[in-house]
Amino acid sequence: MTNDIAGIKKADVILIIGSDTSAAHPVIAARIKQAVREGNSKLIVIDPKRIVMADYAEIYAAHRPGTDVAVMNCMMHEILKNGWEDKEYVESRLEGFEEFKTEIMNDKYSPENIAKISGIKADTLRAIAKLFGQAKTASLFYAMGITQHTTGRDNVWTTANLQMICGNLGVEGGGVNPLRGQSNVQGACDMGGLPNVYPGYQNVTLPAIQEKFEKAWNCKLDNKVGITITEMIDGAYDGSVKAIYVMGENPFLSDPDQTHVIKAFERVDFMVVQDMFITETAEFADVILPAAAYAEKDGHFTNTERRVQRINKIIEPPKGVKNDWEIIQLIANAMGSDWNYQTVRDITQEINALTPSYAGITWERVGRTGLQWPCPNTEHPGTPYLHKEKFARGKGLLSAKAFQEPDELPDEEYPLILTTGRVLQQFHTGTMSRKTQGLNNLAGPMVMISVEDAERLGISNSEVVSISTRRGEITAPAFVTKRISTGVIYIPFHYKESPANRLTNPAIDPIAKIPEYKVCAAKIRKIS
Amino acid sequence: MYKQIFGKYTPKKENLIYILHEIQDQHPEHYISAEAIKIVAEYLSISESHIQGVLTFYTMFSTKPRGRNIIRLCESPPCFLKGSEDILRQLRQLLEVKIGETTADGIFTLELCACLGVCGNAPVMMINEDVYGDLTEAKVESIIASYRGGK
Amino acid sequence: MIVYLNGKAYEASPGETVLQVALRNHLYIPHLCFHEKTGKAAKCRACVVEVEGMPGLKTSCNQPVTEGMKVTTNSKQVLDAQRLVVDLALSSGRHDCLACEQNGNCELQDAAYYLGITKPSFQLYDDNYEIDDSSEFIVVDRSKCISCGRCIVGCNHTVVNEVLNYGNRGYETKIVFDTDLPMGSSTCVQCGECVQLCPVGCIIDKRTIGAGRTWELDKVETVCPYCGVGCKLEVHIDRTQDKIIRITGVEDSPTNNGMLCVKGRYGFDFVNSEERLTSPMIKENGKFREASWEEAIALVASKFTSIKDEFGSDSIVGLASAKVTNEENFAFQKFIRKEVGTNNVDHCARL
Amino acid sequence: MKFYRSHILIGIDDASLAAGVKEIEAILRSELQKNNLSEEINILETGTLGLFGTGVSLMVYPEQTAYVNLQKSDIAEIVEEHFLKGRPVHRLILDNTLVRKYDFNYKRRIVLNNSGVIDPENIDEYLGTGGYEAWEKALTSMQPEAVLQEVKASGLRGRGGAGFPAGLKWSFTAPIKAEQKYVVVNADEGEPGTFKDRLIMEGDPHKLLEGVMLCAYAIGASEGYIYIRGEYKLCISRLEKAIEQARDYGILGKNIFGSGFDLDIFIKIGAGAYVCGEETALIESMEGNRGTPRSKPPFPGVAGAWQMPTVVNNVETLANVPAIITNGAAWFAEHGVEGCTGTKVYTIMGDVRLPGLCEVDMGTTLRTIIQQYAGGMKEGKAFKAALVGGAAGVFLNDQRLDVKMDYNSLKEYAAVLGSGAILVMSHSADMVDMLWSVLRFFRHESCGKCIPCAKGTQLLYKLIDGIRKGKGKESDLDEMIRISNGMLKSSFCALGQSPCMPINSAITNFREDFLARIK
Repeated sequence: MTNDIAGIKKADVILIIGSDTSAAHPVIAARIKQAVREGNSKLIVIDPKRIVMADYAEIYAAHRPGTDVAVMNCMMHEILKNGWEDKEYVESRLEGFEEFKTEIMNDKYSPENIAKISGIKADTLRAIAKLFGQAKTASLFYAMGITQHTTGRDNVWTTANLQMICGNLGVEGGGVNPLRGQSNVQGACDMGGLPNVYPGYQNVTLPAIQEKFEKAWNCKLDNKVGITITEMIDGAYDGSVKAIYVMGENPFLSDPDQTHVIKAFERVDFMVVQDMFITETAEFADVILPAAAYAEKDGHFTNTERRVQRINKIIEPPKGVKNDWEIIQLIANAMGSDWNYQTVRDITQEINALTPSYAGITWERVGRTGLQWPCPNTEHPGTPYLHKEKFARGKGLLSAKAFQEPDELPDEEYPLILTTGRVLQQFHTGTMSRKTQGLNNLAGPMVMISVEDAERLGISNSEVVSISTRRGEITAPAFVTKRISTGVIYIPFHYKESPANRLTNPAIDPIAKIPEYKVCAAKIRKIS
Repeated sequence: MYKQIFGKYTPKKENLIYILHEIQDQHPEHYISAEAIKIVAEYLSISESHIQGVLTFYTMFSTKPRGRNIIRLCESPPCFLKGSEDILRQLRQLLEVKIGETTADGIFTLELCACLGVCGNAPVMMINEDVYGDLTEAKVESIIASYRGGK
Repeated sequence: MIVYLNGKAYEASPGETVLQVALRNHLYIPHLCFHEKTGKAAKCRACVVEVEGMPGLKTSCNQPVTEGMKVTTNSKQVLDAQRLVVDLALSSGRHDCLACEQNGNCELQDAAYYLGITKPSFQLYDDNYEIDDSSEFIVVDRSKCISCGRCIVGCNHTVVNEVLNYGNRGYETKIVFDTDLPMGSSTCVQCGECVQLCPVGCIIDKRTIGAGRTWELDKVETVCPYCGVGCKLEVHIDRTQDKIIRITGVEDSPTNNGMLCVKGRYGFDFVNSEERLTSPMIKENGKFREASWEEAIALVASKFTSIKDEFGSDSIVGLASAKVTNEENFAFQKFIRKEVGTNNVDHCARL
Repeated sequence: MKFYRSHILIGIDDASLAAGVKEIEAILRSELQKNNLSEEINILETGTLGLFGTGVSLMVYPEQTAYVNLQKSDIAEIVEEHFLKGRPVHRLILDNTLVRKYDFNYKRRIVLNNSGVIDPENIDEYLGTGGYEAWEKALTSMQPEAVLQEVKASGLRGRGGAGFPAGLKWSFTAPIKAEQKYVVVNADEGEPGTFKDRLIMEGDPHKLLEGVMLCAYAIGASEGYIYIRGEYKLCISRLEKAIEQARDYGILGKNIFGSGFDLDIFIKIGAGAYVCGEETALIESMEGNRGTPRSKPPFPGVAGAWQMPTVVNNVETLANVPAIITNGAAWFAEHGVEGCTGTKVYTIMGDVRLPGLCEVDMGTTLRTIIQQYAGGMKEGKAFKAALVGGAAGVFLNDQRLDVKMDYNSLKEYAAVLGSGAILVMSHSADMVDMLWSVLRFFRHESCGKCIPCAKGTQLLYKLIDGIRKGKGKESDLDEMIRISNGMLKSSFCALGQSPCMPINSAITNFREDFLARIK
């Protein structure tokens, strides 16, 4: 998030696009609902599902999955047409506006034309643009509904375009606010758990950076960008990847096209999984190393608003279990290295020393409420929202993105659009949440289908049906509801007994390498 | 029915009590059903529990089906002084119901209420929208008979 | 500014209430409905005090302080009025502390203790009561409800799920879910905000019933392991068994203000799960067997080394984790970059 | 204007409608027609005639003959005998001696001067009596401040029960700058035994509207709301008509009388809750919520309806305002007594010969009201007690008959004027039963918001019920006094504070009734 949670109430208008907020981020949802009910903010929800947040919205619109760029470009088309953009902001803080405007003002983005593409009525598109464009401050929230597309990067860029022309970046209550899906996904990114950057987003290809780390770690480092998770699976599949070391992840359920993943795991020479449980992925491992749970260790998580918060050891881990960092150190030293971390604090110190944005976030300073990065020194109070005076790169760059259809569209054989996501009561691949029986009682596998489609196919509520795509087939009970658009079905991906990712399309965004979980062609049939 | 009622009132919470009055008046069983609550909640963008709270706060509303005619006998001190207890006894006998119940034939529901503001004519009861004052046992009998006769 | 409580001067700032100043200075005034988050409702009336120059008694929870204000919290008149309120609350509920989950953590009990009420003077409650245990994680015992309204404010204004409200009125007032449905059939999402706000034993966690007395539990703060919002938790632990008993939200956390969701509050079984791995496992002939740490680490190190030597560093890949700490992720990518010698590190941020 | 030999006033109110007045009126018209008297005898529908317990009644002017308890079969006889032959039908006439005694006090009436005289559904009749002159005068020749000062100078106090000076209340709101201010009329008349506001609204709805207008002008409000209890169907329909007519005449709307002042008035209806008579609970109810009181401060004058500055006044209070503006504060202050100016409308019921209403000067004694305006005690009944001020009032015994009825004098006896309800009881009434009825009422009407009231009213009812059933102890009496006094100190709003007065007065003044049940 460019902005902070506390600032949500400062927005006059809040747009949620591609986030089932109350299911996946319930406490942020509560903040948004507070802002709406207290009369501070008006809410716009754009989502193919009539998510709970739509009940709080001034305007709700269901768009066809995968048409986000089209919808937002249309909003900007209307905003520019009516002069609702923040002219002073555009003038002083952005560049590339003229070119951008020429593209966006193209008639193909008119409400009438986009109505045909997105399925949202032209008048509704106009109303959304008006409400959003005329707001003094508007914030935008999204989650995987924006990113998990072959056009994920274009989608993200377009949200930034929208917020930039409206002057909503770098102001309290505004912002582009992606909601991070896991407790420390932000921290994993910040700490360089990415193939192209060291901790603090320091590029692996920059010589000065490479030198800094080589000096600190006393070794030679590679300056070539590594491969992403989807490429790793492909590499294992085609034999270029020989060994996989997995720490606390369950790609078996989280990666697209499960059949492909299974084959990849089977083909790899050596696989190590470090986890609390024998997960579905761990079943394929050659060695499993038992790791401690969050409650059994000290350290820090970084949340979606970039707030670094302390986690404390609450209970002793079971006998025989070690902290992840201890295990890593053991392996490193067994490979002949000389790691010598005595406590986790030693690592924190190293992070402070090597990560400029974390430099001031020392163990002592984090305290009970945490600190938000960037926090460049030990006097710095942290940063509630980014881009206040200027953008990281100086001027904000506008770059219009053309609408592109998703990789796989429905056809005669697979006439429905399948989209996936989360439910409130379960989490990710269920490694944690499914151990609590009560949560399983509340939410089991399902496929959400519209009343119209269910009637057409003769499917009744709770009836177990078969769902298939070009990748595979699963079964799940049908949940017949008015909350989903006709022609769209939705399956949560938490369940190994009905694994949605056996169905999803592994096509990825060419740059962000993110798979298109939110759109693929599917069909449903009765079993009996 | 809802369409016609909603047509008269903007979807603002302040119109809730009006809308509930109309729905209840138009319902043959003079009550607000759970289904009605759902529909009104959606129209006014308020929660069902808000409506439930309002509904059960005010005595004129009912969440249970009632008879075709609602008898509301005043039990406040002026009517009590003038013998409302005797009238109540007689109504219970005539109708063979307890307070809050509906007669087997569905014609009457017997309720008690607070002051109706017609105390000069105590004891008083209201049947639907009509007020009957200076009640005596004989008068009550003939009033009940007239409703039974199809009024 | 200076205000005087029972003749003693205290520093106070404008906007504060008498109750806030008193509590900040460890001067107890009985209160049942006030909560920092749900606000100054002035409903329970247990916090009445005398304010010089004002007629009658004033509720301290919504009485703003003024310069030089003189407040008495312990006169006979004040204590009598407080005692009547608390006595009435006790008399109208089934407050059997011995069997109550909230024993030792009950604001009604605190008030009664302070006022020296040993048993209720009257019996107003009906013996016919029903406990609503229809919900998966929460139990509602309305015979203990004191109508403070904190759960309702929390449900409607904090988490804004808009499920709870008052139904009926007067003595018959009770909390209702939606259209007075059993909690388990209502639209409640079991975030547990009401549990956290309930001052008595009316709305409680189902799974902790009988699991441990509040004074026997240690409390430690940490961060929720689920989504990326980073809600601060307070974990209540039974040290004798190293077991998590319950989880509550941290009220003064800027991320969640005490709010949690059903997973964060109730989904902690995995920590103490029987299925936890407690020994390294090595696969032999397609089957896992337990192994010592020494053996497992040696095997991993030698395999990585030999593959690196034979196929080059780039043939090894590592998946860091969105569920472990910054420090552990730092260590992991350092391992892949330094010891393996590749940038082939990623995690499931995109998935 | 056409000249009629006689005018027949027909009182249309809830009670007469219940007795079939409409049918009787139709018969009367056809009988007059039949006898070719339509051109000579005028029929006027009006509000209540002030005669209660008398079914359908007619008043014939100029001779002031009151026919009561009329049946359909009586009409032909009245028309033939009285109007054709000039011989009143004695068997149907209200006791003449009573009528003479039962002076309507028309000369000094302020709020009810038109009730029972004009057709409330016809704005022209109101205009004909000088109606809306005050409104025109204010808008065309007075600054808002001057209107406020006049009301302040008149000494008018709120007639809802508490007696707070109206002008003072307005002066809190008038200077506040806000995008919207409201006048709200408290017409949620729920105090048992009180129906004065109903009579004002049924009999002279335009007078209330004019009062709202003057208040709105004085404080700078552009919207007025009348919150009426849902049971008052006739009031609602008459006020709706009156508002419609006022809009049609340009008396309400935009730029009224070219003054640039805008005002509209709307009706809100309740659904059965006594507590909504409390002004903040009323506002909650108006907003579509449960009618529970709000924490004060902020007072409604600062943040009321929809959090905007709001003046809430009782019907009778506002109905006094037009006369104050027309005739001046000094004229108004000639009525009543020092500190309590003007008149007061009382509703008198119970064991009196003529239950009904009267409007008399503040400070008139209870004895005078009962003797002169209610026809005295019923035959064979002797005065035992009067419950003055409704359920939230005080049980007075015969020692207090000469108490002056005004806010200040009653205070000396720890009593209140309240809403002006007087329930007169003879020796057949038992104070245990009466207090039981009062406490049952409070238990039923407590909103449940605060502990002392919600639980306390239940406890008090249980105690009195025990005594009534012969299971009580003498110490219960002290307990009831202790608990109700505690509730007085700690309850959220006036409702929880109310049981204290009836309990204390009943137990103190009529202890023997209680002891008789306990023995």
